[in-house]
Amino acid sequence: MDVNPYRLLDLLPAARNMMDYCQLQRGEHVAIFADTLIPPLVVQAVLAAVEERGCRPAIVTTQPAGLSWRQGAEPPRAYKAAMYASDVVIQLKSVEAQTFPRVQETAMIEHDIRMLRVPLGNSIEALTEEWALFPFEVMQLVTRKIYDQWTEGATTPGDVVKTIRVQADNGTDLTATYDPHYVIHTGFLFPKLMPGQWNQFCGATVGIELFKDANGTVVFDGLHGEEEYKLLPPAGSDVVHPLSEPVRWIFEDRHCRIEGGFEAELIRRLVAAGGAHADILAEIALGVNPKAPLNTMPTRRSGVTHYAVGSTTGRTPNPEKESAEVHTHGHLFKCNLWVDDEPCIVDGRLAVFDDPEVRKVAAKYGDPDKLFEEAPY
Amino acid sequence: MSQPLHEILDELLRKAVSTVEGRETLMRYNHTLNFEVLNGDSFHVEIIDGEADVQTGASSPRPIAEAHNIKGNEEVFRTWFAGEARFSDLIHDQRIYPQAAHTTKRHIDNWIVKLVRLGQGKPSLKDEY
Amino acid sequence: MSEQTLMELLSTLVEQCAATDAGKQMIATHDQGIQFTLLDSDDLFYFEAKGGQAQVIAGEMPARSLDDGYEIKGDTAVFREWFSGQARMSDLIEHGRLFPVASHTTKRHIDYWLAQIIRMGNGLKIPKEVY
Amino acid sequence: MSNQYHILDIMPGARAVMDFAVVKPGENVLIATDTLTNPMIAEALMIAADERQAEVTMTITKPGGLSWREGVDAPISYRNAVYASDVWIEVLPIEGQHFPRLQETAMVEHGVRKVCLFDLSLEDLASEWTHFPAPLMQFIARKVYDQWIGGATVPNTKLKTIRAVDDNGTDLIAKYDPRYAIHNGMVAKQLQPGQWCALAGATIGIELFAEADGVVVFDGLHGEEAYKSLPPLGSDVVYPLTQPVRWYFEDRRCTIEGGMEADVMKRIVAAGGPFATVLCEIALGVNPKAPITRHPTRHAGVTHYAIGSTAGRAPTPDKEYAPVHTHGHLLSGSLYIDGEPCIENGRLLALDDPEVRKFAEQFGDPDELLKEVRF
Repeated sequence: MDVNPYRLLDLLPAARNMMDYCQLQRGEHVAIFADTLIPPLVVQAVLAAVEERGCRPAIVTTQPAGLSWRQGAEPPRAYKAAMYASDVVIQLKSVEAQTFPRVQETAMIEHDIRMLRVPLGNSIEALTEEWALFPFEVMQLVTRKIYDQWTEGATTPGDVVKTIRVQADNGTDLTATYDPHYVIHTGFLFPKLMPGQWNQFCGATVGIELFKDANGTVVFDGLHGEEEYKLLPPAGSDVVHPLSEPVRWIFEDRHCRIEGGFEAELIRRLVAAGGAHADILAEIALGVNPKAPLNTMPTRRSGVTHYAVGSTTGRTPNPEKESAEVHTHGHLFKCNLWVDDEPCIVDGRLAVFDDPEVRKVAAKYGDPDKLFEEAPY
Repeated sequence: MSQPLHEILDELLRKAVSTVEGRETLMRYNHTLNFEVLNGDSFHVEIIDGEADVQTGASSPRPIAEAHNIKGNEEVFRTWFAGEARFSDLIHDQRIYPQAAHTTKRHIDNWIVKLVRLGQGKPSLKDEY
Repeated sequence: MSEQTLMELLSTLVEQCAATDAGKQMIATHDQGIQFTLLDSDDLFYFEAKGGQAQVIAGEMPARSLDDGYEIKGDTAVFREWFSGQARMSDLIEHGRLFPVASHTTKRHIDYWLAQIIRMGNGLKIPKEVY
Repeated sequence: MSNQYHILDIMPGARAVMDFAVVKPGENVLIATDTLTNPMIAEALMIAADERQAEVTMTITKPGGLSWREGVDAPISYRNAVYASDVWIEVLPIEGQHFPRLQETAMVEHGVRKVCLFDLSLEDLASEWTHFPAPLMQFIARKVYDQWIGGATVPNTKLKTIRAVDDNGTDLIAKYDPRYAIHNGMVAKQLQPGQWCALAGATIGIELFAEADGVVVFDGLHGEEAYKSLPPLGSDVVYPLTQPVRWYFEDRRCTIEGGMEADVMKRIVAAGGPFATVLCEIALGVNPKAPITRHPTRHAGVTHYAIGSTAGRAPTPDKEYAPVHTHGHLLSGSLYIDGEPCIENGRLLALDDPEVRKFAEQFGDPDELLKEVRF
């Protein structure tokens, strides 16, 4: 976009909200990592917000990283050292998964970092929209409630297996079983972000990234998360929506067959290059933000579910892990989702939005009906 | 004969709590950590209100919000406890296997890593410059 | 056991540094004589590196040009702290405890070189590699 | 200032930075900017480093404090990024405005090589003065340095005498220990780990004196944040002066005379304690193309002077310390070391040295390269 109609003041409310998401304490050292695709105005707004909290900011800019499931991306040494030295890292990214995964892991585990990831596409608008003002406290509680539902009854040690089922009118009906130890959250487990954790700005998700079994079909409304998708409409975003024709993943014993038009062909090519385990179900997840824009941030949107095949880098469950250098996504706007037959999404709406405890906390920030009302786009 | 792993961990935690930073760090969470030794004797530590209790065997089952399980071979745990390898590298090199999704227990990973390091008398890496 | 003299301590460090490939390479970076002047003692010694060989010699260094020679002043205890790896050269300079006899830019490359030789002699990694 | 430059116009200046830093493929290069840096300069430097196949990282922080005011620490994230780099390109709004402690540790302990860009505009990077060939500048600086330390040995260093004279009434004689003659990374053939240099801006100087007597009369002042509000606006250089500023030295200490500019200086010095009036610098520039109005201290034959002290290195435990290091400069005049001329009527004699002219041939016509641009 050539014309930028925004001023710093337009971006500051969202930038301040970022500070709430990482809970900055006065005097902390904060590194803002902005790749070369992030508009400078956005970087300045974040810098100003960090400064307002009495922290010591430094901005670090490099070229964008590779996608996390492609191995071997290493940042320059200065980038690493800056990250390790910080108390808090804020990552402004054009594509969500474009990180240096090894460095990030070391930073959090060995160097006590708290991290906030802010995927923005390359648009300034993203920060002027309502989704970017969603209160941390509400998002944390919503996420925790869902996480508790998805892990309910699990113990350590213990080998409880739970069942997740997704059904939608478009032909989707997928049932999978999972070890709840591998349920994933993004830094929203506690009212406070702890060293070693990262969270996603206004974009909590809850998901599973390892399955014992998966059978059935999922039919997508859109795809996301690949650099190649930026060329497809909407241009410049890694989201592809709408699709020229539906893309279907048909699972049998965890492995899937991909059907659809030219978008499906793109996925097939990615998967074909990924080795023997590239077609295994590797993720079912949902978003929790009712205001997240469906076109550009579908995976953050409450009640939207997303799915991946391949595997997830960084952690291996056991020595026999099935590893694939692929983790490719599709998403479904509206479905019903059950965990062990308990409803989690009912006709596209998160059941937890009607939880009395959640509504009580939401009331601190305004009318809960308004806060949980789904944005129309 | 080499010292059993649970004793090594116990000593590391004792040394850690002999420092102010160690005591503060230990207070950070209440959590049980199971160390599942794939080719040896498993052990666990229960940390409650800043008190650490290391025992042999597996802990009794806890809700997963309160407990974590880390799997690996005996020699890998030794390498880590001896300060010869970093936990994050062992995960990356697929020699140690935290039984959790890659985000879920990272704060606990960071916590035990920090406690082990304090027990080894190593400064936090931030201060090395 | 009696404590090593400063000169012996530095000699040992130089030897230990020269025992590794990286250390040898580091020593070979410059030819330089460095006079160590103790403010609280009459002991004098100097470090001499030439053609990749380094040694520590008692007494006053033979006079040479400013390019080839350098002098560092300080108390015995300060040098000991530095040589034993308990303090960094740059901190000692900053705190006004170690006095390089040169303007603040002229010998900084030599300071780095010497700091590294001592660090490597102590078996410490160059901080760049710690991360 | 409206932006009339395209990135292509300033790329030669950005490439010159990589020449001064001697950037090699695979090296980690940090482009350190602050919130006052023109973003296009940052872009150009990143491209130039990338051209050299370096690993590039760019940082932005708030500007540091002036180096002789104590206590300014960099954010830790930035500090460690510097330590981890092979080459550190520091873009500064004012020459001394940086993080001195960080600099010292980075160079001495981590072997970083640094190139500074002091208050360089797009125009500077597009202009011929910043494209002055690095090896030629090194050669000239070395010639001057050799004269200033001529005959000195370690041990047994003897004091040398420097004298500055000009028709405007300047006549200053000072004695110095040549070990404290200062250069900025231009004495060796190429920048070494632990050294820094200024883009196209070598200087040779002395920052510690045994004696100083006489008078120096300035054409301009520079190097204080407070000067930015005096003409030319936005630059830390004050030139021309409404009336001459004079420093009278007796036994190394000076009294300051002059008009309103002298008053600003007197206030700075008054806050600096008992050693704030001690002569602590005589230096010269070597670049015949540096713009006299904005970068006088870099211009060949321009001398600059400071009182107070220099942060970072104490010569002895009894060092006279002042948290002041304030400058004036003299555009023309003559300068002698032990009676031998170094500058004659504003002309840096090293520029006419046959060896320098011969060396310059590899970069173009020596007459053109070494011709002064006096504006």
